[in-house]
Amino acid sequence: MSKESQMRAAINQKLIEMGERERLKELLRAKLIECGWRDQLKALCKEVIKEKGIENVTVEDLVAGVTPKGRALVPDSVKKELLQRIRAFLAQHST
Amino acid sequence: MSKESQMRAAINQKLIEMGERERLKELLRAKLIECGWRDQLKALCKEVIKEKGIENVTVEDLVAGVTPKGRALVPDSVKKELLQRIRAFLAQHST
Amino acid sequence: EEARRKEAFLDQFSGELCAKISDEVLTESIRATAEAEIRLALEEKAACIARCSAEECDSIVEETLAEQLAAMTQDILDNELRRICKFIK
Repeated sequence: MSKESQMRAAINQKLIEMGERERLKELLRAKLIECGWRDQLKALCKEVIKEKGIENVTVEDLVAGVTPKGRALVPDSVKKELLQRIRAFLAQHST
Repeated sequence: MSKESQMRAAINQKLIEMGERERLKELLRAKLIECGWRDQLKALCKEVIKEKGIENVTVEDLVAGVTPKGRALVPDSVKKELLQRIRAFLAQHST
Repeated sequence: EEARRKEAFLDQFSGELCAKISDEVLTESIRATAEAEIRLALEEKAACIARCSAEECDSIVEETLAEQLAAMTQDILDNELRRICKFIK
């Protein structure tokens, strides 16, 4: 196992053990609601359902239909904030 | 036309096309006889005629006079049965 | 040199982790939202059908009562008039 792989495994373990991974996910979920992403996604789903008719849409169809736009709608500021939190955690715990 | 109006029109059309609307009316007529509604209404009409005098009553007056009571005298169980029949029909024929 | 390499590694790892976490959360959220919206649309449709059925039921009752009452009152009045005519004769 290379030194880098060892480091990755150690950091991943630390992230999980310290509950930081779950906190990061929670933070992102909260940010997605706060910035209106979730409402935009809901509206997008409603549009697809309206267009195709509820009797012609499965969950899989809908997920496939809204995923590309849903991903594109995540604001850069949210991604940046998450990255900064991760970077700060790694800086603190990578020794 | 709103979505709800469209659905209402579609339901109405389906009931008519398949002859179910006429069957439901037939069922209702039979139930009205069975539960005594018809006899009660006849008696009511005769009362109104007696009270006002036949020379002062037209068909329209009589209908207008007895309609509220006629509505109120339709048993809830009959309306409920009718509604259940409509729902069952729609469940069976929904696309 | 060692410190610079470590920084570069941490930058890269942060980016990968960020992408992974984002992917997990977005996949979850999109699915949950899609499921909820489908459930909501189905509930709305069921409620709409229920309302339309009730309206249709009322309309059938009204129509039948109107027809029944019109025929019945006409019959009763005709009979009454016949009875009176017979009485006069």
